[in-house]
This record gives sequence, structure tokens and C-alpha cells, in this order.
Amino acid sequence: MKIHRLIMGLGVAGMLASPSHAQDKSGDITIVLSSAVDVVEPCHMNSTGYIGQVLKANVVETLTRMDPATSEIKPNLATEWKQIDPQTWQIKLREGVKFQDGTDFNADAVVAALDRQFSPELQCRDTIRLFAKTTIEAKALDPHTVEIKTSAPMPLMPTTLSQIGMTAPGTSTTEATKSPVGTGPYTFTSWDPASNLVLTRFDGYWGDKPQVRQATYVWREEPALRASMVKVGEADLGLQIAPQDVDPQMDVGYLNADTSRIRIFMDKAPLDDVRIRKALNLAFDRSAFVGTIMSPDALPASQYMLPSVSGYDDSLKPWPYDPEQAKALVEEARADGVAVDTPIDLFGSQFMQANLDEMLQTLVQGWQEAGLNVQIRMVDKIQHSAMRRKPYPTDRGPTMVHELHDNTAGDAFFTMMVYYTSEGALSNISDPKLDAVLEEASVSTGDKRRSLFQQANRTIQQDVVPDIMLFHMVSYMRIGPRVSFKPDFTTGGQLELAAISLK
Amino acid sequence: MRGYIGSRMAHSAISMVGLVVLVFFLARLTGNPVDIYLPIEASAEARTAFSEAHGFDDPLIVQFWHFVRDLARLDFGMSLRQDRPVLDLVLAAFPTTLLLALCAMFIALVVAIVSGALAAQRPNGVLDRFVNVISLAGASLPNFWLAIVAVLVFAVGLRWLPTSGTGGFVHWILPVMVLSVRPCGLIAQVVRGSMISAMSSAYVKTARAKGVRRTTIIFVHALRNAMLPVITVAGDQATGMINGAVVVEVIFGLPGIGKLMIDSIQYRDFAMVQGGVIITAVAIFALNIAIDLSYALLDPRIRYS
Amino acid sequence: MTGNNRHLVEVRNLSVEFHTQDGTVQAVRNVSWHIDRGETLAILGESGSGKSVSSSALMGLIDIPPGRITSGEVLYRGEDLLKASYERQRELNGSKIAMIFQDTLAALNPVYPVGWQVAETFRAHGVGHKEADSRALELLERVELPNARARFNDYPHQFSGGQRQRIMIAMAIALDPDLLIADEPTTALDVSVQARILRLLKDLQRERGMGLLMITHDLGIVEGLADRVAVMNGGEIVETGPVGQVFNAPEHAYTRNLLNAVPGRQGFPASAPSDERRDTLIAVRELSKGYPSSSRSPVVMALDRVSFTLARGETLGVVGESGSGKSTLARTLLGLEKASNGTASYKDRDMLQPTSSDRTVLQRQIQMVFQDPTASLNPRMTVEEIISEPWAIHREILPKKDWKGRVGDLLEQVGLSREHAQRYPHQFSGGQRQRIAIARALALQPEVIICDEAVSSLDVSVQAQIIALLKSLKDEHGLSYIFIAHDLPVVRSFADRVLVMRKGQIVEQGRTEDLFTNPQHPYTRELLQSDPVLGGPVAA
Amino acid sequence: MSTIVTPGSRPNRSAVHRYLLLLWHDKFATAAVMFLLLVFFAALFGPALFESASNRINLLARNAPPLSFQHGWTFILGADSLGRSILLRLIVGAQNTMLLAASAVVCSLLVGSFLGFIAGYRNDWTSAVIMRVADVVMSFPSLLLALIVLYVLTPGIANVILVLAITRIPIYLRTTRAEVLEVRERTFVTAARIMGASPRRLIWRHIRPTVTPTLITIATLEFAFVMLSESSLSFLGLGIQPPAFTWGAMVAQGQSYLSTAWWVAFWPGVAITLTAMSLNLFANWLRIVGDPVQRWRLESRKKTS
Repeated sequence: MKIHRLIMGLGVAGMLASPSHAQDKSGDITIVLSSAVDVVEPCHMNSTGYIGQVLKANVVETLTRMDPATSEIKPNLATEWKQIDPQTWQIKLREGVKFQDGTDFNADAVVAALDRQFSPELQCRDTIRLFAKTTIEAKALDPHTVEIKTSAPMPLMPTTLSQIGMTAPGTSTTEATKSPVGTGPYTFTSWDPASNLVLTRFDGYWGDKPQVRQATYVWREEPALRASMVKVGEADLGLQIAPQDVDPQMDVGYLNADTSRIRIFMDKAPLDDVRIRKALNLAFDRSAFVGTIMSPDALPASQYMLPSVSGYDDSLKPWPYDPEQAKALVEEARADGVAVDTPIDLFGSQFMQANLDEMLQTLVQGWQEAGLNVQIRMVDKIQHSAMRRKPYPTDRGPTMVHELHDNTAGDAFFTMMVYYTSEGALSNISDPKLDAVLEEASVSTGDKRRSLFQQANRTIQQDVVPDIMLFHMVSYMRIGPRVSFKPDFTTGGQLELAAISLK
Repeated sequence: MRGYIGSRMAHSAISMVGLVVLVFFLARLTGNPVDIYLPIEASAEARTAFSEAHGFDDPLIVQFWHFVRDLARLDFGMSLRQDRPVLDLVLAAFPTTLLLALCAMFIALVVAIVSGALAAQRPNGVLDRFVNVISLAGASLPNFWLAIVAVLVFAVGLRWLPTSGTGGFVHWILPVMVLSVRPCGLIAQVVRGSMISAMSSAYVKTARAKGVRRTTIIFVHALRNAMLPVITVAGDQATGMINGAVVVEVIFGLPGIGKLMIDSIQYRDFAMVQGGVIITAVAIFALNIAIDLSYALLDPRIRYS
Repeated sequence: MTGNNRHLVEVRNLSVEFHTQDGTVQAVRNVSWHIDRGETLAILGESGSGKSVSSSALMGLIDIPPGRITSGEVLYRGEDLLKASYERQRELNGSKIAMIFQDTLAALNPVYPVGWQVAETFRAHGVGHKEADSRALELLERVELPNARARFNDYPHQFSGGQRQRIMIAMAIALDPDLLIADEPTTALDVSVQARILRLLKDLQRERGMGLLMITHDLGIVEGLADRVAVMNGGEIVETGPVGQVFNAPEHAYTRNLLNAVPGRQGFPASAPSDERRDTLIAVRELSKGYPSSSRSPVVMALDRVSFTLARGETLGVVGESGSGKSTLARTLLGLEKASNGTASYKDRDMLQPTSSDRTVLQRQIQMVFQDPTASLNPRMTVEEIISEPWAIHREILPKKDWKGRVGDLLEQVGLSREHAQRYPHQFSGGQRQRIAIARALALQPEVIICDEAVSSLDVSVQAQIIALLKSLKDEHGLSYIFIAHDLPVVRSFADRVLVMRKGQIVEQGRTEDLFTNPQHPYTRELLQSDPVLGGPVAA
Repeated sequence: MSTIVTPGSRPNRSAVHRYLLLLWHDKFATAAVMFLLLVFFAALFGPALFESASNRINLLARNAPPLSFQHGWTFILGADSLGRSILLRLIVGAQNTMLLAASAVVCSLLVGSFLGFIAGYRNDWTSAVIMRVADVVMSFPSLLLALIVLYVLTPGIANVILVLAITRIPIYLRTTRAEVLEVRERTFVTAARIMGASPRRLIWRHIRPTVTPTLITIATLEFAFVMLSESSLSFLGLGIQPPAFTWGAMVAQGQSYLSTAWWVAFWPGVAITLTAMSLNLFANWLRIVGDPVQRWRLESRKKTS
């Protein structure tokens, strides 16, 4: 009986708690994300998708921004920048900008924000990723000019600055903030890590006034539920809709910057033989996946980056489907005494992409027909990470790992150095010639830089074959009838409320 | 009685110690969290710095000592992932699970008892066979399957109920319904068996000889006697739910303790896992004591022995 | 409806059949009887005679299925209750016709206070809660439940058997019924308690002018209480008439056999002139056993300085009411309970803390037969497995190939046939089960058998057969018995010597004849007085 | 109401024949046994006959609907998301499903009841230790335990069995102990003890046969539970690993297609439910047949009907 009353009480309380319907809610939207927002620290926002989706360009802005169409770096909170010498940059700031807490946005604020990124207590993921061992020293030259000195040359400073959030000077530098304050068009209004997060339009914003008044973020892990919520009107935008749930009337597909591949650890037989690596690439039909297991908009990939990235070589085509040749290569290797029958472990992790299981099973079937013995091992996120980065586990047989990579910064550097140099944290290549090319490319600029990276990409795909390149991945977003929005490859890390228009 | 509760609590305390040790060391066998918290390309230095900052490079036994020392002060530590006190997070998530479990158990019990008791009136009759088949089917349907079908039918198809999330009374209907199906099936089976034997007992004959009404005989005389095994099974089911109705919580986006713990182990948020296990264990031990007390409440023979 | 020419209740040509494991069984065939207000009718019969069936039909308590009424009428003041609606039957039950049952612990709902249960009779027939409670209390006081007001909210298990029967009676007489049915109301009770309960029933009947239908297997009760008797056997009434007439001049052979089976009815045998010195088998000295009852109250002595001896070939009767320590004595001697003090020896072997070789000897030489043969035989073992189990335990006694033959021999010795070996215990009657238990006890050819109420749960005629069996086995094998019983006539007819126990102490012991004819201790005298056979009619 | 059965009234038939007759008198049990036999043969021969066919991926037949013969008779139940015949996969998957569930149930039954016998028979400190350990396992959230163990070990079929077995041990342990505590006080046990039966004999010959029916009933209910738990593990990505699969994994895999291709998750769900129900019905029959006191219920039905 008491429980009954409790339920009734709950119902009543729920009705009272929900805001009155008299208020104008036409400018309010709800967005359903695929994972819980349990951290809102802006210094992780470029390394943790959902933080960026909520905060970036909404609450916290960056000094520069990248144009998704051209990968060009544009002014944002900075109006102009110049490189004084290889290790010094000077940045001119926009005037008349205020933080949401009322403090002025000026050179001191930028210095504070940059210093905060390097606070040892925060262990900012963005900093670890963007700067590695490089340190910086920033100082205010005048109220609207900042000088940044770096411990090593950083030719891509403008790109890097498009990934560093400018937090208000009052933000704690010793612990992760739970109510970030920035200069963006939306203030961080409320956050219940268990259920939702609300952003409200900031009236003192320096730029144009966006249409959306208030955005509520909720999260559901089950894709079918996200789809259903938009369908029945409980939400206006649903992210990460599963390909099988796609309804062309409501769902928009977009290249999400992720490229999938299977990395080959080339240290053990039979994977140390390039013929086997080629056979692995030739043994399945990439186009058969498109529109079945993969979305119809997915693109078979030839390189580990999107075509829009500077350094991508248009002349390279994905590996063709040629089972006969694959079989022949395997037989040839076998004839040469390569242990082609050794079982190869293929590691994958469910959290990486939808339908991964199915994709891998289909691949394995193709390889089996080519005469190779591959077995799938699904592992946990953390084991997957430990598998992928150096130092690599030593007690393993021939190994391959399925992985995803997104290069949203627009320059091949962010892919190539990590994955394809001998020093790269995630690389298993050790090719001095390739190293030299990439080293040179990384310090070059302009067309030279681009063509050197393109040259490296050709070498990798055709001669080294360190991976089985799969697809440029597609995500689907379900867009409700009240709003319109055009997602692009940045949407995985940034979801600009200002870009949403109401119908 | 008080002595009994005391000894039960002592037993629980011993089990709790075992549990604490187990969860601490088991959790740490699952790997170092650094691979999740830092970007994959992080340097070895960054990883070492992270481990040092959170004490993961101390010998296990030292870590355990710190954990026990803090626990003694009721300090469950900070969540690695959310950077908040574990106790706050667990206590925030717990009511959701508890409410979910209570409502589901209540509905399961009511439905199971009524249907089981009625089925028992004529063993192998039509109603009995029907209840038997339905309850068996209910007890063997996968939860997540049921949950998604329920959403598709009631929220998307018929649009009677919201799909998921928290909010008012209506948001609880689907998850509670889904959650109650299995216990309901199991309990109905037990009620049926237990009621059949109760209805053939001598005291029921006495009641009939006194001219007591049939409904009174079933629901007052027989049912209370038939309740002991029912309570055992219901307690077992409730334990499972308090331990986290994980699947239902995940699908319906309910911020409960089960989801919290599963997420935490996936993120190697050890303090959080420990806190969650300890708090739920306290609840489960309390539930077990409550079950024993309800035995005593239902049956005076237990009360006075 | 109150025509004076009609009987209060009349059963005419009732036939009922039951579906059981052996197909359909005619539980009663063409049974007819009647009863009037103020009259006491006893239906006398042994278990399975169908004596309870007609009263169950009268109250609508026959479950359908498995029971089915095939013919007949059950008339209450001329109204055929077999045709009455459920609701009409419910109205009559408790208010006009009431019933008290034998096993009060099972018949009272264990989870409700007794006051509540007594008051329920009122509530079920439309009396308000408050009034029901106060009238229930009056009733409990009327049936002389000690401390009724204070114990109103206590639960059935907190009362003794006699007190529970008083509560049952209170419940039954609540609404002044026309007819009170008492189904074996005193079977499980001690003799002294039994006497008081019967007296209470008689008083109440006189006071309220009810008809009293007494269903019993106990001839002593019938003789002491009833006006008329109907003797049932095999589902039929074989003889009916005024008690004096039937008992003094039984017409039917069955009735005669029944009367003959009652111990002492033919007079008791003069106990064997066993004065010659025989060697002592068991010697018990100052044996004590205390239970710490709870943390605060003092130790309860279940055995208090008990000393006695058992000689070879002797039957030692142990009598006393429930709780007197009889069973504890047996259990302590068998090592099932730890003694707190004293000694017990079997042929100079320590029985209380035997060495392992002594223990083997004791386990072979001393066997036990329990009260309830149903409980003491494993229902999942065949008779052969049960009887041969001692050999499976003590492997050296008999090679396995001989088991089958020996089981057959033993079965024949106890009056069963060899073919019974492959059956399960539930396929036998109570008496037959007890024979199986005895066969098992004999398997190891023991010297002593301890019988703990071994015949108490059996019908009179069966009881007589088992006693006869025990006697013949004793003569054949030179067995000695420790024969624990609460039934004095049985002990008198069987034992050579008797111990009387009370509250853990032996209050008196001596040769059977001496003790029964010339009791020394006041408690022994009281015990003998209460017995319906030895002490004479209750109502007297 | 004489209780003696006259010998020779029952014709002497072979034991098998007699049991078959007994089975035939319970129509529900007959149907159940027939279904279980079907599953048994599928488990025995399925992989040998259809292993490769069931793994043949055909993206053209992806999610082909049931009751269509377009792709051949094996696609009568439709195809899964990789265009594999659901019917063949059900047949082949029976082996892993049964192997996994049966092993887990048998392991936990054996270990749990063994410990339960010890705890029940020796009511001393060993009992206390066993019970406390059981409490620890009981209060440890089972899914969390499964996750941790499977993170530490790899999620192969043996480890999944291990996890499922460990978490269910307390059920058997507690039931066995409670039953043993009660049965050991029964008179026939005392009788055997007086004759000098060793503890092993008491447990094996007297207590065990009395407790077994209860354990079997629990085990059949647990069988369904284990299949469902395995399914939940697959749902959380930790079940059995492809290319191996079970019905539970099939449900888990198909659940993401529930809104577009319901049959992918539906048929394996039906298979689980039917197996669970059949086992339950069979266990009821077995319990009656195994009990000499109850067996007549089936025998007499033959006479009366």
C-alpha cells in the first residue's frame, strides 16, 4: 500500500516538477547523445567527443576555427596571427568580447587559459595529444596581443589553437570544472550527470544571436531508443542512429571523419610477408559492404584520412577485390615456406563502431577463402587501447587490430606522424626512408608539405602495406521536424547550436 | 529477536569484509585505467605522471591499505572518471534502482500472488495450465528483448508512454513493467505450488468447518502460510534487482546503480566500483535481515524460537 | 423445520468413493446413522474404516475430486445437505454443526493468535469484531484455558496439546451448535489430560444440550462417554446399538475381535515369575541430562539421576506422560544425546563414551524401533534395501549374496511375505510398516531392542498383533526390550518390570504386577486413576 | 482403504517401457520430452551437418524475412543480418547453447550442493565459513562479477561457463543446506545413525535422494536463467565470441534489428523459452516419477482414463 502511495506521489511530483507549459518553448530543443555526459572539463573537449559536442563553440570558443568545407583555418577569438620565428607566434585578439561571467576577454585571460591547459593536476587530454613533449610560454604583449613561445617548432600553431578552449580566468586550475565558463553563445545552465545537461542562450554574446534559446542534452546508449525518441518527438536531434534503423525521411548521413582500418603487426609470420598483407587486402569486396553492413554512404578508403585533409593523395584508389590474386599470393608465400596456416588473431572492440562483429565476420570469411586462418577476438576498450599503443605486448602471435582514427584538424601530419613513423606511438613501421620523408614533410609548409605527405601515402599503400584500409565511416543523425541542421565531419566532436535553425 | 538481529549483523559484517577485499583485488586485476583516461597517443611520461597522480604505481597492498584507511573514515574516495566523491554519486544513483526494484517487486508480487493463488484452487485446471505456461514464458524471456519490444509497441507504435528517461510517473511504467515480468513468472510458480499444499492443510479444513468465507480462506488463512517460500524467491529476485537492473537501466537511460557500476568497471573507475558494491551490499544485507524479520512477522513459530 | 419426529441429523445410505493410488476405493458403503440433541453417538472404527467420512460429508468437507458421493442423503433437520448450496453449507458450518479435530497443532492456523481464531467463528457468522473478541474471551475462560485473558493473543504452538484442544472446543461451541462432531479429540494427549478434556466435553454437552458425535478408535472412550455406538469396519457399519449392549454382548465377529484386542480386557497376564537371577545387560547409574533452556532461566533437567538395570530376556516398561524424559532416556542410551552426568554400561562397555570397537558392538547389539513407522523408513528405499541396510553398514556380518534370502526370512518372521521385498514403504499399512521396522531391527540379531512408543500410533487390533509379535520374537531370540509407552494397559500386558518417570526422574519402579496393583507413589496412583480402562469410566 | 497392492496386478514390462508409459500419461511432459529430444539431436549432430552452411555469409539475403522460400527451405525462418539461415543457426547453435548452459548448471549444482551438504551436515565453523563466502558471492552484483572475470580472463566459452557457474553457486548451496538441516533430523536418518551408518552413507543414501528432487527443480529453472544471463553478457559485448555462437548471442545480436527485422531476435528467443518450459515440465514429471510415494499419480491416470 505504501509503495502504491509512493508511486502516486512520484507521479504527482513529476508533474509539478516539469516546467509549466505556458512558457514559450518554441526555441527550446532536446538533443539525445549516445553516451552520458559525466565530465564537462573543456581541456578534454577535443579528445572526448561528447564533451566537445556539448561545449565546443557553444560554451567555450577557440582562438581560431577550421572551415569544414576547405580545412582552412579562420579567425575566431583571434583576428590575426603571425609566426615571428620557428618557435614564436604572435596573436591578435578580438576586442569587445566578454566571458559569460562578465569578465573581459583579453590577453591576460588567454594566457591564463593557455597555462591552465598545462596544469599538471588537470592532465588535459587535448594538451597531451596536441603538444606531446613540447611546452609553451605565453605572455601578454598588450591587452589584445599574446605572444606564444614554444620549446620546439610548431608550424601548425593556428590549427592547434583551433582546438584549445578559452576558459574564463576564474576557472579552477587544480580540478576539473563542473560549470565551464567561456565566451560562447550559450551559458552552461544546469547539469545532472545522471540525466541531463542544459545550455541557455547568452545574451552578451559578441557574434550573431542564434535561433535556439535553450538546448537540453539527454543520453541513451541504445541506438533504437535514440531513433525512437526523435520519432515520437521527445527529442529534436538524435545522434549515432544505427544504420539498420535509418529512415531516409528523417535521418541524414554524413562522413564522420572516422576512417576504419585493420592494422597489421608486421613482426611475426605470416604477417611479416608483404604478399600475405596484400592478399589480406585483396580478399574481400569493399563495395559489397556498402549499403549492407556499412551505410550506403560509406566510402572505401585508400588512406587513413579523409580526402579533405591536406596531404591526401587523390590518385590512390582503394584495393580492388581480386580473390584469385589473393589466393595466388598466399600460395606463392606458402611455396616459399611462409607459415600461412598460423592462426592470426584479429582484435576488435565493440565500442568502436556499430555492426563491428558482423563486419569482421564477413572479412574473416573472405580471408578464409583466400587460405588464411584469422580468428576474431573481441576485447574491452582498455585492452584494446593497450593492444594498440607502444609498448606492445610481447606474448602474442601474429596479430591484427581493428581501429578507427579521425583527423579533424585537416592536416596529414596529425595522422602520419603517429601511425606511420618509427617513433610514432601507434606505429609498427620502421622504415628509415619513409621516416625521412615524413620528417621533412612535417617541417615543411605549403605545396611541398602536401606533396611529401602524398608521396608517403603512396609508399605506405603500395609498398609497405601495414594495414587493411577499410572505409571512411558514416554516421547518421536523426533530425526532428521542428529543426533543420546539416551535420558534417566535425559533428562527432562539435555540435554548434548556432548552426541549428528552427522551422 | 534483538540478539538474532545482532548476530545477523555480525555475520553481515564478516561477509562485508570478504566482499571489500574481493572487490578491491578483483577490480585491480582488470588493468590500469591510464589507457582509457589519456589519449592513446600519450607519451610514456604522461602515463607515468597519471599513474603517480592517482597512486596506481604504489604496490597493491599499499593501495589497499589506503583504501581501508579511508573507508574506516567512511571516505569512499573520489571517482576517477567524474572527479566527484564516490559516496555522493552512489547515493544519487541508488534511489532510482531502489524505486525501480520496489515498484517492480510490488507489481510482480501482487500479480503473481493473485494469479498463483487462483491457479492453485484447481490444480491442473484450465486457469492453472494457463498461468503455468504464461509464468514460465515470462520467466524465460530475455530482459533486453522485452524492453525494446515494449518501447517499440507502447512508445513508438501506440504512443501511450514515453520511450525512456526520467521525469514523471509515466516514465516509470515501461521499465517497471519490463523488470517485473521475470520475477512475476517465477513467483507465480512458487505461489501456486505453495498454495496447493496450504489449501489441503488441516487448518483450512478447520476454517471451512467454522463456516469461513472462501475468499477469507484463500487470502487470509492459506496465503499467509504459503508466503514463506514466496518471500525467499522474491528476496532472491529483489537482491538481483538491487544489484542493478543493468539491462533495463541501460536501455531506458535510468541513472541507476547497476549502470553506474557497469560503466565504472568499463572505465576502471575502481573507487566507484568499490563504493557501489559496498553500498549495494549494505542494502542487500539489510534486505536479507528484513526478509528474515518478515518470516518472523508472518510466522510466529519462527518469531518465538 | 423443527419437527420433533425428525432426528437432528440423519445419514441415510451414504456411499462415498475416493480416487487413490489404487484406483477408486469405496470409502463408505450404505452408511446410515442418526443423532438427536443431547445424545452422544460414538462411531468406532480403526484407521481406514471410513469412520470420518460421513461427518465430513455432513460438513461439506469432502474435496471433489478426489472424493465423490455416489448415493445417499445427509439430513440436518430434514434438509439434505448434499444438495445445499455452498453458501447454505457455510451458514450451517460453525453455527449449527461444529467440529473439533484430532491434530490440534495442524488444525489451528499456526500464524494467527488463538483469540483471533476463536473470534473468527463469530465473525464468519456476522458478529462484529469487538463483540466477537469479547465473546471469544468468555469462551476461552469457559473451557478453562488457564490465563485466558493474558494468552488471548498467543499462537497455537505456544500451548500444550490439551490447551489447544480446549481452544478448538471453544471455537466449536461458540455459536451453540446443535451438533458437535469430535473427530478423535484426545488421541494424541496424555491420559490425565485426555480425561479432563472428555469431562469438559461431557459437561458442555449437558450444559448446552448439544448432540455429540464422537469419532474414535478408543474403546475406553466409547465406553465412558457414549450413549450409543456404531462400529465401522471396511466402510460399513457392522454393528450399532446402545454402548452397554454392544460392549457386553457384541454380535458381530469384528466387534468381538476388537474388544478382545484391548489389552487388559481379558485380564492381565500374571507377570513371569522371573525371580531367578539373570545376568545384567544394561546398567544405568545416576544418568542426568540437562538442557540449557535459555540464557536466563535455569537448566531444565530432561533426565535427573536415573538409575536402573536391564537383565537378559527382560522387558522393561518405561511409562510417563509426554515430557517426562522417556524418549530422552532412549536417545541418551543410543548416543544420540550427550549425557551431562552419570554412567551407562552394556555388558561392562561404556555406552556414553564408547571406544570405536565398543561402538560397533553397541550398534549391533542394541536396536531401536520408533513410534512412527512412516517416518522411520526411508520412503525412497525398497523394503529390501531398508532391511538389508544394517548389513551394508556392517559389511562383515553377511555376504551380499545372502541378503536377499535373509530379507525374505526376516519378512516371514515378522509376518509379512517374501514378495513384499521389492515394494516401497508407502504401499503398506501402518502395522505392516512397523513390522518392517522390526525386521530391520532384527537384521543384526541384537540382544536389546528399544521400542520408543512403538505401538502408540497403531490401531488396537494391530497393536495387539505387534505386541504378540514382539513377545514371540523375545521367546525365540532371547531378546530384551526397553519398552517406552504412555499407554498403561499395553505396558501392563507386556512388561516384566516398569519404571514410572516424571520430570526426568524415576518416581517408582518395580515388578509390573506389584506396581499396577499396589502403586506406592502418588503420581503413579494419579496416572492409573486417569486411565479410561484401568481407572474406570470417565463420567463416573 | 486398504493400502496393500496385490502383487501381479501390474504386468511385468521392461523398465524402459514402464517409464515410457508413465511419460505418455503426462501429455505436457511428452511434448516437452519430444522437444528436448529435438534440441538434443540438434546439439549432437547439428554442427557436423550444418556448421559451414550456417556460417555462410550472403549479404544479398541479409535480413530475409521468414516464411519465404526465395532462398531455399533453410530460410523458412528468415535470415540474420549477414544473410545466414536462422533455422540452420538455431540447429547448430543448440550445441554451444546446451553445452554452455548444461555445464554451467551442472558445475554450480555440483559445487553448490556439495558445499551445501557440508554446511548442512557439519553445523560448525566450516558451515559458517561456507555460508559467509556464499553471502559474499550473493551480494556481489553478478553482472559486475562477470565483467571483471571476463576482463581478467578472455571471454572464451570455458570462462563464460565459469562466470555463470560461480554466480549461481549460492542458490544451490543455500537450498541444499536448508534441506539437509531439515532432512538430517528425520527419523529414518536417525534410525540409520543408530545402526552405525557413516556420515557419508547418511548423506549419500538417505539425505541426498531426499534433497535431489528439489535441486533438480531448481536446476531446470536455472537452466533458463543461465541461457538468459549468457544472452545479457552478449548484449553487453562479453558473451561467447564469434564465429562461435549460442541462441543467447543470436538474440543479443538480433536485438538491434528489432524494429526492422524482428525475426532475427525472435526465433532464438522462442527457442530459449521453449527449452526452458520443456525442461520445467519434464522436471515436474521426473520429480513425480522419481518419488515412489507420488508415482501412482501417473500410473492411476492410466487406469481411470
